Amino acid sequence: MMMIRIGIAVAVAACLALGLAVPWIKTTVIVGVCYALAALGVTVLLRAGQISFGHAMYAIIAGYTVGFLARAFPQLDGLVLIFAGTLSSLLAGAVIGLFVVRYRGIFFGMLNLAISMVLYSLASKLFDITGGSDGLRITRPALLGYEFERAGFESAMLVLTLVCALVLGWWVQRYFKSAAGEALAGVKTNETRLEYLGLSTYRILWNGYVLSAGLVGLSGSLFAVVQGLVTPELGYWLRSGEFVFIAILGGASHVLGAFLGTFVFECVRLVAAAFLTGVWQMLLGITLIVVILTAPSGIAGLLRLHTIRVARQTA
Amino acid sequence: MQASVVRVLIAVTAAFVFANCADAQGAKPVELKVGITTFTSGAASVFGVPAKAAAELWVEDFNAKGGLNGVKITPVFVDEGLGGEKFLSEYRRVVQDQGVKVMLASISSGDCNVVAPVAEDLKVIDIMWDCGTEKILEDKRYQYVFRTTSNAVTEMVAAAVHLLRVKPDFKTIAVVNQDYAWGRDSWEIFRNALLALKPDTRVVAELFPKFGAPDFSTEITRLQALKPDVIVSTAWGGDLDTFIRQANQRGLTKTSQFVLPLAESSLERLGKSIPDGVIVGMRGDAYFADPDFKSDAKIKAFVQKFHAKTGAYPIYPVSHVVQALQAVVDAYTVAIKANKGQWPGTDQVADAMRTLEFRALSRPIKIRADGQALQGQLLGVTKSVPELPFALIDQLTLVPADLVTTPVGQKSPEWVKTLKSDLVKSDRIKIVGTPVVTK
Amino acid sequence: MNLDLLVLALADGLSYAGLLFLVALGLTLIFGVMGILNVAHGSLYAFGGYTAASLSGIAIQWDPSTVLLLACLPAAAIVVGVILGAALEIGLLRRVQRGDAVVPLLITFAAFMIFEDLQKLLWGTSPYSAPEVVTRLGTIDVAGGTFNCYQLLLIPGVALAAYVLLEFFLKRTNLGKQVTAVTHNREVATALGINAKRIGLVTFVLGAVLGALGGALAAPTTSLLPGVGTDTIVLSFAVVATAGLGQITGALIAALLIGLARSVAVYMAPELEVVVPYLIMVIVLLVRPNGLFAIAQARKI
Amino acid sequence: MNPLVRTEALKLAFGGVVAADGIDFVLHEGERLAVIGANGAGKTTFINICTGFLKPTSGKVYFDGRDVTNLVPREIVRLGLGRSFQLPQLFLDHTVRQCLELAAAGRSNKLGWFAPLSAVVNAGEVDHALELVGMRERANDPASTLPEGQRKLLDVAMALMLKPKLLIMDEPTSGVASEDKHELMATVMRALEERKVTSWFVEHDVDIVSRYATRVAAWIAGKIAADGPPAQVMASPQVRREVLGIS
Repeated sequence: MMMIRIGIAVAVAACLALGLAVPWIKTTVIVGVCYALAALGVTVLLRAGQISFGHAMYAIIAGYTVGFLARAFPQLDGLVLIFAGTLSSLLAGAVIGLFVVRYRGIFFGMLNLAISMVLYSLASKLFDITGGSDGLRITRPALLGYEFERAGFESAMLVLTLVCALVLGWWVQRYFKSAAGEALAGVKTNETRLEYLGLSTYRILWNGYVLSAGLVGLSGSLFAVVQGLVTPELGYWLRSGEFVFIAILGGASHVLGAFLGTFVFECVRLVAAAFLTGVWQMLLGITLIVVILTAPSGIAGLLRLHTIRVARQTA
Repeated sequence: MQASVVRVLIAVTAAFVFANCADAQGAKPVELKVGITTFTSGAASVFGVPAKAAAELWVEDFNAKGGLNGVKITPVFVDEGLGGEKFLSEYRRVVQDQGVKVMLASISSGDCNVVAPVAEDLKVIDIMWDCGTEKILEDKRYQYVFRTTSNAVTEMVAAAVHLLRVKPDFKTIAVVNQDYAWGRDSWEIFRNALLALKPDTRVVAELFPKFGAPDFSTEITRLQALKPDVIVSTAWGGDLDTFIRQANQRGLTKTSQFVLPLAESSLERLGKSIPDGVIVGMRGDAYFADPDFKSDAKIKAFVQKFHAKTGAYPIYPVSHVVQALQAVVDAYTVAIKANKGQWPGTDQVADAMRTLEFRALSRPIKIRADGQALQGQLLGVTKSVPELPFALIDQLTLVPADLVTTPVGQKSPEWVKTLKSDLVKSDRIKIVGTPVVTK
Repeated sequence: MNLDLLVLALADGLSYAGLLFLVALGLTLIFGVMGILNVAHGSLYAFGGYTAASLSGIAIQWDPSTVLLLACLPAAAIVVGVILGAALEIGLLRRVQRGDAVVPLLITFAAFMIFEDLQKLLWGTSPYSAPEVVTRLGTIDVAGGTFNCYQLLLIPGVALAAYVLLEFFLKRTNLGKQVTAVTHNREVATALGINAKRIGLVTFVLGAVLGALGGALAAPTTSLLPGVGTDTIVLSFAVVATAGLGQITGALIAALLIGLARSVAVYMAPELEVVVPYLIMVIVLLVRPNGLFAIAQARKI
Repeated sequence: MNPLVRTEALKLAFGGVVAADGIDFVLHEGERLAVIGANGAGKTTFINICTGFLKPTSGKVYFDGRDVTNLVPREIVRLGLGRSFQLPQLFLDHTVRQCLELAAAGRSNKLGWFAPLSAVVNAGEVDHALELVGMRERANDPASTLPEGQRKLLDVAMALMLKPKLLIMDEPTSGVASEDKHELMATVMRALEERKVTSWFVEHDVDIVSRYATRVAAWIAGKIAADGPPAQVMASPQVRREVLGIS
């Protein structure tokens, strides 16, 4: 456990240091952490054995909420926008969850995909409301009342994003180990037993679904505010696919999986962008296949950040 | 755990906080890095890939001739196809990490929108080398943002004017545009201009099939039922190819007059799939077979080299990127002169840009105080010739930019509505040279 | 909307539905037999289209007959389907355990990413097309509109023929009956001496050829661009899910439903055109969780 | 004695097969019912109906005096029913201890989001259950590593964590080596005794039935053919012929 804590401390410090030292990396780090938060949302469902190919919809729901609010009330604080965006995705997750949680496996994944495609299509099509494919611009809001220049704003957002990631990562890991979280993992292995323990698999999974929607939503809100822009692309199914990709790559046995997965994902992408332009998708595809065939429990599994081992140590 | 994290954070943050270096001025650099954002993937790579080839060709040529006072230009390409946030971080990386002083960005209006405020913050010269949206420079005065080509207003008003010159007595019109910002905005301008110039025009259908639509059958059927006199489309790339091909196959091009202001970029791919007599144009006034420059050695050589390198004739994005590069070196030359031979700082180059007059692959272009260039528009009709496997543009007409561009300080939506019908009869709008083929 | 317009809308929808059905047919066949949802199916569509365009481009230099030009299309589909289908099945899908539906889903997603870039490496990013054959087949007038014979007659014809042939294959031929047996119960079929591995390969290749055929038939009327596969897979999944996974006749009806609804939407509510297929799917699944034509299966404990 | 389970004219038919054919049945508190019958006679189907997993075509089911015909399993479980399965239903990714902890958490039906699972359940209670089924040593092993016999025991132990009034066990000794069967049943029965739980188990082994049951019901083709004290039912010629296969 100590190792993990030191590792986290070093990683957060490195993100912060790198971001503050090399200005162009700042947004890259923020965007990376946003990806990790969204992948964490997908990881929650992965623990229940479910894969959603449409979760990016919560990023655009949150993103457009931020966009609309910022347009209607330009004086709103950035933190209020982020909070409102996340809240909207939680609400949407609660409603959509009522329907999709009835499904499992391919249908669960694809029904999410279909709903996300409806939202994506509407966001691109309703030009007069959403600005079409160019999306909505969000002018730089104040943070806690402070009006920042670009550099200061980005530094503040970097700190905010890292704090969000730390707090949520810590809390979601607690959730994984809590009664609700362990029951969620039970959805993957044995729904019948859960029912015969007097528990509602529907409610357990719905809870997990709302949480995952909220995480992706927070990621989308942060993303929209830091980029100053929200486009339909944010909710395209390939984006959802990337979240799934990271979640699988990282593994679901520990919260850190999502963050490590994002790190590797971004590295592959950077390497591909620098040396193998035009084939980065291919590289990602090959990585995914290698991971599935050789390390099905992902990086977290390889590092043995495992439920049982941790349990054994603490027992 | 929290305590240890916080301690490390504070220590490292403190260690890394430092001030930014000021923009150096005076010393001649080893090289001038010019960032060029272009689509090398995605649908718009039909523009991006030829433009990139052209930029490489032009820079190679320029460096071979000694560069800018001995300073060679190094192009740094960024793929717009990466999409939103990746594109923006790449843009910032090349500016903040690789020390690029001038950015040529970009093809997509959406990308131009995103990077303009960033460029202003980063104090880097941002040249909108291809995107057409007039809103950026009208909504806000920028110090470092310029456009070296015509904008959407110039292009659309010119197209409307030209349509009225070629076919003055039509009644009904329909539009089929791609469903994204360009498709919507360009139609908005075209329609308002047309209604101002010819108020009795009736718009019978406004169709916006999705961007990248694989099939236009339904739209074509609907147009067949409506039988509009004129069908206009500002679509481009694969979408335009598909639309024209299907419309031609189903005889729609025979019953309605097509107006395709961007079709120059599709002609070579379309081959014989586009009939004669379609009104086509390009964004700008640079056409590889322009009779005015038949004997211009520089342009001729470029066209030949480009054809040898890519196997295709230059299309308008090619001239756009060359224009932007030419503007950069001319602005630097002016600024160096003004700086008494010393290498200029970014602000001095920006000042030079603001009043620049330059010439690339066509007629002279002038940059206005708001950073917008005035470039005339060429339009004509398709005509197939035996010498080439694709259609040429015949009866080229040049519409001067100042006639059809919103004046500095005015907003286009209002200005377009004030257009008067006598604009169409202006004697400054002229047919260029003699018709391409004389037989 | 008057009757004439409705006829026109139906005529448009028919051709669209035909292509949609061919792709969906391959997808649903593979799912029915192997329990795999092939995300790379869209790439097969794209490869089929590009190959057909290239092949037609080569053929056209010899000034071939219309029949030969037409033959380029299925030929391209067979080449692509056999090579890529077999490579996917033997190279990847056999290596993962069966039973879990999610792992093959991810594997084919990875394959899809690889194919996307491979396609760009092979054909670049310029639009490809093969329009000659459409021009050769001429036009036909229906209810005041002019249609291509190719789109109005040939594509729906081929789609219908594919449906009839597939039904015949599955119900009347020996190999087809084995495929059906594996669909119903893999264990029992294996116990009866059917080589389920071979059947899997046959099915996958057949499904891949159908997907590629969809692309090949689209090549003469559309412009192929990077990304065509992406939209195709999502759309054909919508058809398959609406029908019920593994339902062949259901897919035919669902493709018609979605194709016609889409073209009617272009007339009535163009804003909804793109959303219509997904809306239909979501609504159907909300009412009938396993699709319109699926047969519910009891859970065992 | 209080009737714990009661069914009225319970009928279930799928397709042409009648799996439960108008069954009137009462189970009283304190009874230890053994159900015998050939495969496909309807034993498990009857359990599935009584526990809400299957809905009957017609008829009524009462549990502890309440009509539960239209309730789902978890609602009936919450009324005081526990069930173990022929194929043990465990959380294979969890440890033995976690399985029991989840069961204990299930009883309270309050799934916290923050406190660790082990902290919200009574550790002594879990320890006791582990002790009872003799799996102290294996508490932190994944359930997937257990041999079949221990899986069966864990399955039963999880059901018992709910502190049910009635425990239904579907073939608790199937798949267990015959020399271990008695030990397993002894362990289970000890636990049931200790907690005063009424039990109902499906069993094929005549020895076990005679030794542990206070009542036997013999199932034949969707009907209860004989019901009464073990000696009496086992002596019935029809049961001997059609269920036990002794002529």
